[in-house]
Amino acid sequence: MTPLKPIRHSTRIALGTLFFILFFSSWGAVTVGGLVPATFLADPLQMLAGGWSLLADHGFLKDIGATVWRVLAGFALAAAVAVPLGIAMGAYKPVEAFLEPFISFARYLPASAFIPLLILWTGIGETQKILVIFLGSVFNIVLMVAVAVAETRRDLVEAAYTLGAKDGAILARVLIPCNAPQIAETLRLVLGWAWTYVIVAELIGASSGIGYMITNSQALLATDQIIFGITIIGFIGLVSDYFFKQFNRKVFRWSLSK
Amino acid sequence: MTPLKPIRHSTRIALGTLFFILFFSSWGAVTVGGLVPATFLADPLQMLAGGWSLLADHGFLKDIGATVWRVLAGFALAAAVAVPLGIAMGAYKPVEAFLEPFISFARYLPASAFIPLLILWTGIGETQKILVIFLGSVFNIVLMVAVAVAETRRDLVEAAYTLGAKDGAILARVLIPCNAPQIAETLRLVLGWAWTYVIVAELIGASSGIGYMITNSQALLATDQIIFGITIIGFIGLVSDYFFKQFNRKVFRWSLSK
Amino acid sequence: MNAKLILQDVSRTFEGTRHHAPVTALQPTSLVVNENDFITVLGPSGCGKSTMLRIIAGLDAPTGGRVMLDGRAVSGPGPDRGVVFQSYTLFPWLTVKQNICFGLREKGMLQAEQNETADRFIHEIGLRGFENHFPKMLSGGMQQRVALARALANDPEVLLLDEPFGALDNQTRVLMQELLLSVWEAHRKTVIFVTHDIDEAIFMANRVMVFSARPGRIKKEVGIGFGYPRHYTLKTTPEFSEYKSLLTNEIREESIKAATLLV
Amino acid sequence: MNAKLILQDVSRTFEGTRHHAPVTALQPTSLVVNENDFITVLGPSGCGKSTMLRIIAGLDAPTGGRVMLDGRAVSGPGPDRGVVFQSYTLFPWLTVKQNICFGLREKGMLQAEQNETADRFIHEIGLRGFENHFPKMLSGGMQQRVALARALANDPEVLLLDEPFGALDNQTRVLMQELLLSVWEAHRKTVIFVTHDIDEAIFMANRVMVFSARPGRIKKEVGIGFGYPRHYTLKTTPEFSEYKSLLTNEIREESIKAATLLV
Amino acid sequence: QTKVVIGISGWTGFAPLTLADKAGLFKKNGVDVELRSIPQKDRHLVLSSGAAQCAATTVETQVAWNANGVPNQQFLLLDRSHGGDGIAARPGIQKVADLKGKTVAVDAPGTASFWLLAYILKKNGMSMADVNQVKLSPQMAANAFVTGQNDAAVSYEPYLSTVRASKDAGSVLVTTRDYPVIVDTLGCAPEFIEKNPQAVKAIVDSYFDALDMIKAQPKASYAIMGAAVKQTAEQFEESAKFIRWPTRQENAEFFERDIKPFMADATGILKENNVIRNIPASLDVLYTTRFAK
Ligand SMILES: Nc1ncnc2c1ncn2[C@@H]1O[C@H](COP(=O)(O)OP(=O)(O)OP(=O)(O)O)[C@@H](O)[C@H]1O
Ligand SMILES: Nc1ncnc2c1ncn2[C@@H]1O[C@H](COP(=O)(O)OP(=O)(O)OP(=O)(O)O)[C@@H](O)[C@H]1O
Ligand SMILES: [Mg+2]
Ligand SMILES: [Mg+2]
Repeated sequence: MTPLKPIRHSTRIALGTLFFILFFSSWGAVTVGGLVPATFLADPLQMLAGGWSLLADHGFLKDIGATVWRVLAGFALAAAVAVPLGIAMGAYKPVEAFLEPFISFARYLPASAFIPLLILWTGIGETQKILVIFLGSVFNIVLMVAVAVAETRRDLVEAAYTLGAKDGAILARVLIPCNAPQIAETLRLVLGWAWTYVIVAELIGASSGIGYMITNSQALLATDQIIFGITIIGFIGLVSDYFFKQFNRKVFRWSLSK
Repeated sequence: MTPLKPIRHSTRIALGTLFFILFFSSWGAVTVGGLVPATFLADPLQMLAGGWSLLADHGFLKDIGATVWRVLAGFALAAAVAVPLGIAMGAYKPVEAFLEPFISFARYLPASAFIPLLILWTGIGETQKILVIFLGSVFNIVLMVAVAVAETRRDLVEAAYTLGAKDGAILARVLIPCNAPQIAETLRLVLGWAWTYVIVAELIGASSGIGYMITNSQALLATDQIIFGITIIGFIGLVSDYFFKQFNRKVFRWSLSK
Repeated sequence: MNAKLILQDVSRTFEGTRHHAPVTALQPTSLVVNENDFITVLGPSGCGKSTMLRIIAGLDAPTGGRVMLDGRAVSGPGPDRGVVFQSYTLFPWLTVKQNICFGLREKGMLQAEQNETADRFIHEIGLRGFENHFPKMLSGGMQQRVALARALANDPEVLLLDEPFGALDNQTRVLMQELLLSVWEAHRKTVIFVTHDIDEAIFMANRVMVFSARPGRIKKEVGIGFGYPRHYTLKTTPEFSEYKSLLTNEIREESIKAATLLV
Repeated sequence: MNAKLILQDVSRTFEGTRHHAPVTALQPTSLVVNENDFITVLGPSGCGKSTMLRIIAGLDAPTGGRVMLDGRAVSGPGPDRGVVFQSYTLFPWLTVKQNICFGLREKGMLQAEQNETADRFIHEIGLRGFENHFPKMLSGGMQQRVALARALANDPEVLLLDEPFGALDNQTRVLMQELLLSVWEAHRKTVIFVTHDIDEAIFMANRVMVFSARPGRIKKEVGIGFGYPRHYTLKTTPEFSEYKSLLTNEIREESIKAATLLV
Repeated sequence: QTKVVIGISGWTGFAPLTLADKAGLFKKNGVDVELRSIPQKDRHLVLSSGAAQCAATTVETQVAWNANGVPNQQFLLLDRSHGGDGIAARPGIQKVADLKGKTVAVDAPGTASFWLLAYILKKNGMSMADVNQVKLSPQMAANAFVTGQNDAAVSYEPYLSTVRASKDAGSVLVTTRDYPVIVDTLGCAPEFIEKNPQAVKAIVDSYFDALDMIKAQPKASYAIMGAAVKQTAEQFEESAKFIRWPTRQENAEFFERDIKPFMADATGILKENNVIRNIPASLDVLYTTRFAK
């Protein structure tokens, strides 16, 4: 094969489909034949049946709704706090000097380890779950936004000054619009991670949500439902990412390459 | 304040220190005074005392060692699988077409939700914990490496061809060395995330590790020990990141800006 | 002839860092720029041309001496000195028209008046029909035309251009020179124009300043005796060749000096 | 005079995509390049000069016609045609010396011989003492000198240069032209050199090819009557001005045509 | 109506509370109860946060919570485990002493499983340090054991029955039939009891109403209680065999006579195992006899 040589679109699709066919047929081969017992790994049809029963009989849609709501609420809260803070840090060096060492450190604190403390502080209601997402996202957003703003092209800033802009206008008319696409990309990336935190938050003390369902299925050794739950989270993550990307493309057309 | 205006190094340090002074003194103020009871939030001195007792009396160093080992093992495994796969995907479009749709999807599967399945499949030994780190890291590394390789400067590849390089040499003498710094950066980034997965892995079925200690401390409502554990993870993350960064700087001197 | 802009012993030394010794970019330099002057500045790479221009623009502060504009000392950037940079500095998130209006809005001009002014300049630089294009959709030459219009729309006292055509191909560059000259003749601004191109320096200027290699200073001034307007065929006249031969020798000497300085 | 390289009705049309109609970059073009020719190619932006060069290099395939080198049809890139690109294409992870050895190692040359060859070329381009520098540590002009050495070290039949000095400042460019000419005189390679700069085209070539605006084809060939070696003062002679005036008019016409084609 | 949140788990012994809730008995007695399922190891955190006012758990856990700064005053005996909790072990392990040096899956300190293991080891002259602990919740411990992991597992019904069902994996070594030390009580925050004695009384009454209902309509009651833990009435009845729900009489006796010495015994073992840092000054504040009459 020649490195970097493009292939036709149809070959692409065929190969991608082939993977899934191979994947499902080998999964089916080891499970349906009974090579691997169902308590270890459900077969694909079982998974679909289990998923259907979850949706039809156990109100799984409500769980999905609860999970989505938690992620969006926690993420929106994190964005609302982190974006202005990140812009302030990126634009004003004293603010950066003040906060940066702490936030660089705080970013490595695992949100999941905060769960006991969060339960102590806020109970096991929605607040606790939302705060797990919040803690897992906020520091990363602050730092990434701050880096983007701090690296704004100096020549654009200087051009604005020579056109008569004052300090306030530099912030509002240059730094913010210039970095808006990158801030939106940062948010998209972090939203992708948030889907993985929510499960941890729901493993404890939840009475709804996909993570709650997974914990329940675990008790029953229902590998079909566990796999279905994981798959659903994957799909939601993929879909939300897709729409976020489309949104960014629409809104920030000017920043795309020709 | 003037946007983007640099400040002196000494001011930087002073402001950064000021934050920590304010942080600890307000933490102390609310806790030592008894405004917030110790069961909610230990005071800073308690935290240090609790940490000391963990280290001195409860063999916490062994826990730290266990956690570090798990992260490094899971991460090394992920890197060993993902880097060659990512390079193959980036360089050869048919490989990319075959694997990309699945891996893009798999990346959104939350590693923590796999814990019940992993326990079923591999038990609750080290393998399970290492696999949580592995699953949390491997797909991201593959994709990021593949993107880096696929975006190799075409003019360098063409230059190599005009110098007589054949397809194999393009891979070995251009694509790999050219992207080595970015691959190393990807690994550094993903290692940073791995520190946050390990705690989740240790919440269940562990008999050592920082996450295990945090669960144990919970019964005692020992917020001092919980906070100490979280802080230690943060520090280890920070320190490992620092050394990784230094390593990359040393090895890839050619890629730094002048 | 009125003195518009005066440089009195302006010098600039960049502080050393841990890895680098201090760099003197500009030796004390004095210059009197008259109203309507079109001054071009020629010199080898790294000789301090951009540094001087940035000090005049107020984007950098001199370590010695001062810059006077219309008798007042310059203390920072302002709309009275329009700048066109070598790098493309249109705001990528604004359309052509919005870019031209940027400074007008800062002045507090009414929207209607802004539009009218912008339209006038868009017409002048021949970009009718591109009002609502984003910079990414324009070629390099078109972007620099808009940058020129944006600077001129602010009606500055002095126009400072730092190799504005440096990144354009030769043919586009020649067309842009003619455009700039025609605009200059219409508005009669005072212009300081930095370039590497000897042909360009002669073709545009009434006075050419030649810089010495680093640390820079004005080594020679050459008055150009051609009147305006100028036609491109001027470049192949013997008089032009004479200026060129003179400046080529001056510059060559400095370039070789600079090349040996380079690491 | 032996025909080294022959282009027979070479043409190139880029397939259309969803958003773009097909683009004819090169109309059927024929050209015979003799041994030791130094051909420069002049033309407005987008007229297909790079496309033609890439086809000769084997980096792109023609949609019609064929390229013959020493009687054999060209089917892909190879070490018999050295290329220097406008963009800096030194391998940033290799030192100057390692870059020059890249092709030699591909040939299977012994390490000692590689070193010796590399040292010879490093000397020739005047970069003694920079053997172990990484490209990032070099100026643009120095990088292009190394790129030239890297191409020459492979001892190619033909040297293809696509605006190699386009990103350099004017003075450095002039020095590089003289360097290239001296190297060419020493090695007597066959050279095809694409440029935007009319002075450069005349100063270097024994034959200048002028391309028409897109879709490109060779519109005019001008033989340059100066002998080699040439001295830089040649550029200010009346004969030079005459060539320049002729080519300026040719190019200007095409440039204006091209500018109206541009969006 | 007073609103009160009670933290419980799916443990069969707590099922009458579920029944009282589903059958509207709380409402009838004038108290608005919300039952929330919270893992035992996290339940005190929730109490401490104020998100729940009351919690059901084992007596020694009540002691640990109080000693660790989460006051909870017990007033109602819920159930005694009668073989409902136990330790499953591999075929080679014949007696408790054989556990020495083995790997045992057990829940975190502050849970009934941990307590049971600590207690049994102590009574057999060993301590927790003599086994390798692997932290798993009772259900996961049982599942892991069945799939061949660990040498022993501390669990409870219905998960213990999964072990009984798979004979190859091992058998149940000891249960609370041998060591009847798993006793569940319900408690509330002292201030809550102080301010809302009516509500507490209503909870107690509802609980006994539920026991009466089980006696009167066993099938219907088992169905309701089973549904809450995704079991059929039959399955539930099966697991209910391993526990005892006390009468009003037994309840009164427990609080008058048994609870204090039991707690005193527990404090020692808890302290030895670092589940509590200090022995409570007085055990009297840990319970009240005024409702168990
Ligand atoms: N911010 C800075 N810090 C340190 N040194 C600087 C800085 N800016 C410029 N210099 C140095 O000052 C000297 C003059 O730079 P300047 O950009 O003015 O040269 P120039 O004449 O514009 O060159 P060119 O033709 O390449 O644009 C150079 O040696 C440069 O390295
Ligand atoms: N890969 C491609 N796909 C589609 N169109 C292309 C491609 N490469 C070049 N073109 C088009 O072919 C035409 C000729 O391009 P080419 O790069 O050969 O021009 P050029 O003469 O080298 O221009 P310049 O002087 O700007 O380098 C241009 O219109 C260009 O847009
Ligand atoms: Mg400059
Ligand atoms: Mg080209």
